[in-house]
Amino acid sequence: MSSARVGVITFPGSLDDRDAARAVGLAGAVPVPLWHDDHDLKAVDAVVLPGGFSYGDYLRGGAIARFAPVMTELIPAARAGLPVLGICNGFQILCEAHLLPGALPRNGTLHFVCRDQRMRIENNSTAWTSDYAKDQEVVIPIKHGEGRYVADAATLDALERGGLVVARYLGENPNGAMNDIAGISNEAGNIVGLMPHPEHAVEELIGAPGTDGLGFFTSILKKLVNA
Amino acid sequence: MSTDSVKRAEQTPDEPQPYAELGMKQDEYLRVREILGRRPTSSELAIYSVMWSEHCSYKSSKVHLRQFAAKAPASDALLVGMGENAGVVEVGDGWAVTFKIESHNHPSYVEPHQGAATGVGGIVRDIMSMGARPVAVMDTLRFGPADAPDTRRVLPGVVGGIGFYGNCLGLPNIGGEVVFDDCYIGNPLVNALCVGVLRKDQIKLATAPGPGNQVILFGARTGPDGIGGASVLASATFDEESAAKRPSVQVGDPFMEKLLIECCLELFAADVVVGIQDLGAAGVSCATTELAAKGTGGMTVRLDAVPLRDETLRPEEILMSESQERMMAVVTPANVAAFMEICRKWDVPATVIGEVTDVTPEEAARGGRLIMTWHGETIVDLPPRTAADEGPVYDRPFSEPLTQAALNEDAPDRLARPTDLRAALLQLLGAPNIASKEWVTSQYDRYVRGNTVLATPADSGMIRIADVVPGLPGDGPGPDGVTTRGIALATDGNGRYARLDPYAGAQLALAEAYRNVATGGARPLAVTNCLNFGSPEDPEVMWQFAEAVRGLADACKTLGVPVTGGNVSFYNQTGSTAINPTPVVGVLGVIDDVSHRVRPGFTEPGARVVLLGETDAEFGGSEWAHVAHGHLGGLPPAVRLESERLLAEVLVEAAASGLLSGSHDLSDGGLGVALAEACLIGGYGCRVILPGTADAFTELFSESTARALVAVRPGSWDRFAELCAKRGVPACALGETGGESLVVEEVLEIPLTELRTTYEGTLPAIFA
Amino acid sequence: MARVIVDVMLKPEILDPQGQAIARALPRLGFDGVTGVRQGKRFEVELEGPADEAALAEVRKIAETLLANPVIEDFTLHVE
Amino acid sequence: MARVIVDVMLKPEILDPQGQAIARALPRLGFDGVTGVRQGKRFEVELEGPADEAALAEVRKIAETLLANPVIEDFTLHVE
Ligand SMILES: Nc1ncnc2c1ncn2[C@@H]1O[C@H](COP(=O)(O)OP(=O)(O)O)[C@@H](O)[C@H]1O
Ligand SMILES: [Mg+2]
Repeated sequence: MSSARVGVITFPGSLDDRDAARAVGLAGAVPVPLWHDDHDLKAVDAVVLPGGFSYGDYLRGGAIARFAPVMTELIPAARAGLPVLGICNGFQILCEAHLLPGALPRNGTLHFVCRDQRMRIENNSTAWTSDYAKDQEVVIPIKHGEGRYVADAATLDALERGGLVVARYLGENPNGAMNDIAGISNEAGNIVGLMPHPEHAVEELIGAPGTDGLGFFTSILKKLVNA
Repeated sequence: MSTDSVKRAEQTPDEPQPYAELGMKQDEYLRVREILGRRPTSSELAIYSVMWSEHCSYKSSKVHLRQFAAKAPASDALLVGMGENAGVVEVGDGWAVTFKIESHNHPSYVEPHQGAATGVGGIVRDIMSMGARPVAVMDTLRFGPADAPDTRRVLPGVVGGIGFYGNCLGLPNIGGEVVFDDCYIGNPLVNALCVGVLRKDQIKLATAPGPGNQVILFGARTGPDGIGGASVLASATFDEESAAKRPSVQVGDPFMEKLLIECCLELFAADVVVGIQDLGAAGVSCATTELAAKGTGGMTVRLDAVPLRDETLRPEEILMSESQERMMAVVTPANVAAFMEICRKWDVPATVIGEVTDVTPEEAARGGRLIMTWHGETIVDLPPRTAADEGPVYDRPFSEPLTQAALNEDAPDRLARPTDLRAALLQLLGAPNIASKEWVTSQYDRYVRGNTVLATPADSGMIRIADVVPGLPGDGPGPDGVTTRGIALATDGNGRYARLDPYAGAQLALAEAYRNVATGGARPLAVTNCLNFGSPEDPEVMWQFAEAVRGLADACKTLGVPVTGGNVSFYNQTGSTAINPTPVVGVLGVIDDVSHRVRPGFTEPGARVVLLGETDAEFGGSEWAHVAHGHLGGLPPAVRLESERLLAEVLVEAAASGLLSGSHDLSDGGLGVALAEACLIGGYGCRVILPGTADAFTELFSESTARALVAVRPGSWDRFAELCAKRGVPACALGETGGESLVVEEVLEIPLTELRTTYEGTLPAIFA
Repeated sequence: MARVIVDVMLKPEILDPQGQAIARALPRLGFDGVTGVRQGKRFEVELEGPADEAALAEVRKIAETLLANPVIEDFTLHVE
Repeated sequence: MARVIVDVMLKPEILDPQGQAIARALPRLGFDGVTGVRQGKRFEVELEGPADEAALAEVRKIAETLLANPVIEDFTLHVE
């Protein structure tokens, strides 16, 4: 095991925090629990914002969580280059906090959808995707009711031209996301937001078939170790 | 506005009281007066009326349910049996599992979304109150015909509600049922199951020992939820204005429930809880009387201390409120501060509302003493055991329905057999009861918590009990949390079979759930059940109920799996027409190493397709008779418990030895449907020859029980055949997996694409 | 072309977890002085014709049957 | 004690699948004459004190930062 420390934030209503910690651990890094109410990132080397329904998400996914005390530490740190992965609710929080552009309103189908989704990793130069081949096809579960990525035309254009679309749905678009976008990154590549749940595809036996999600966690480990 | 205090009740003995409006019979009311030696206060009347209701007291079912304990097979695994919030069984390595199923039928008809959502919330709190971490939920649903207009209102609402609550709560949904039948129009069934795990030495019970211990109410504030009845009291005893409309519908807050779960687990880990009880039906009335009854018998409660969402609530309403997401704990004075600190961490409001008291021997003999005050006045002074344990018990008359004999004589033999078996199979495969339920299950998170080994569309759900996160402690305290074990769960119930023969029908439900658990490789261990019936006041319904309970108790004994708990739902009827008797049975199994689990369906090419068990011509209550002829008559398939037991042994041992790459049980629709499903689920076709012991129609569609379809790994056949022979389980090799079609030689050939279109198209076409 | 607004709110006696979650968050965000929040829905219904009696009656019916769940919600209606 | 209403609607250019689903269902239910429906949120914010300038400014800030997501939503505010 390496000594790279990856924090996983628990908000009230976070659900996949333990799953994210497990994935971090399986990849060989040290998972460090972080608490929403602490102004303390415990000097971690990277942070995962896990899936779930922070504060119930009754208003909008991530709308309240972005104001948590831990976020007032995380936001400047992320801007300064700390690697951050937002999964599902974590992606929503990153958008609400304006660390990533766009928004994730209700699915076009109006239904929550849980399924093993085929997608393509289009950008393998981020901190979280370097272990994938460019344009590698993977199967990773999605499970969300609010995941339809939207942004204005200029933002979309900037994302596409900057190669900032990290993952794109293949086959039927599950939620009506613009340009089939499943995940994006910032320009520096340290902040990645994803609707799919790579932490549910890290063990053969458990969750989705295969281990296609593990690459997100091994990528960051490699980056931290080589840093 | 005056409060109906004990003093006032003593002074006004003849004041008329609205007991009938509260659903109490006159003799029940008189019994309360006798217990108290005076008329009850309106608050006391509220308590007795809810505690003695059918729902809380099981007054019509108790005399029958006793058989579950009386006939229970000896089981070393049973740690907590019937009578607690949920039963607990030991599963090895120091781990225990608690599980229970409960109905929320009527609320789900009135308001499908919230009714179903709060059904999930309620059963989850039952599991929490045993000291366990809830780890998965299941839902078993019954609706009117899929294309009936009301089904289009009810089903999407119910499914949305279950998904909303379970997903937001973070519990994977690992299985359930969706069944359509005319008899459920106007009376859908929504039964929710929850399973939790705990270290075996950490079981919590609903009890209030230790005089001086504090009674703490925590979780959501109390509002005017589900207290239609209480407004009767308010208006009868007080003025018009307090007769304000009170909703009969409760709204769930899964976020609050999630906080409650984490908060409770931290409270348990800190060892600051002496006794705990969830607040379900009958809310504070139930929690206080039951906690007191199981403790010293003594308790005082300051009802005005209960935190309210609506300050106008009267004491009677507080007592009857069914506000969700509340729990009650008994805590030693020394631990109150630590308790409150943990609640604060999780943002869970908590309030001391009372204290456990000593009782004199005389008081104990009367059933203890529960005193409640309201702004200084005593409004309740009753022996809690009389409310919680000593309710009325009815041995209601029962008699076989007059139509039963004619129903049983109307055997399906007379029905025209199909000439085109290919078309017949496609028709069955696309029928709403058989067709893919993905439209429903894709709305449920089945992966959260990261321990899901099997979920939809497997025959049983399977969960890894505890995992160790590298670098983080296990879910259980200490390194001894390590285990490779898993638990499997399946629920089944066939109302048509039970209608034809309730005794056999209940046994068949058990047999199927038992078989489903074994199919995944788990050893069946214990049983829960939810008995959905019409009105117990109808002797013919009561006969169905008595027969079903007797059948289930007998079968549990034969199979060696004890009933650990369950729930009874009566009055499922529209006018005088009752639903088909629908005993739903849940079976819990254990697998020693989850990596030995067997996946459903044909998951690799070149495996040998083997049919286990014996096939007779059995079409009574079958899906074929239902779909092709709309017919229900004759007798259900024969119950073969000994064969089920041997079959399960074969399946479990074959799984543990790694001989199987796929496995699927035979049930509705028989071998034909099982073959098609195994192809679609696993992704490989197959080429088979029917055994030829009967005609092709019978071999494809009969619903004989104690059968399964397995895919034996290449090279494993000899060992597998030996394993079957040793137990005398008939094993017939039908052919091999592979290819892009389902081929039954000389009978039919259907490409998987066509099967898939038929199988997956039905529900979206109706509900999307 | 007229626009009718339908406001749908949970009945006052029904628990509003959404509003509660917001109200609880406000002090943490440094907002005081708010004693409660309730969250409901707002529908903008565009009519082909004018918002006359008949049209309003029709929208009221739509509100009753589709936009609001009368078991737990109340609605009000006004022309914009 | 005053009540301020905050109405939040998706920006016109953002697809509103909920409104669309309702609009699509209407003809099937026998309602004609509706050309479009949009669904938004309505918040009732109860103030401790009066709805004076300062209080309104505070509610506006709550709306901006929390109740509405400016990337996709617009809001309006009025005292009831
Ligand atoms: N069909 C049944 N079979 C076995 N036990 C049952 C059945 N119905 C109810 N019980 C048991 O009776 C007790 C009381 O049931 P219930 O009132 O549903 O409990 P709770 O109030 O905790 O939900 C429980 O222990 C429950 O398991
Ligand atoms: Mg209980």
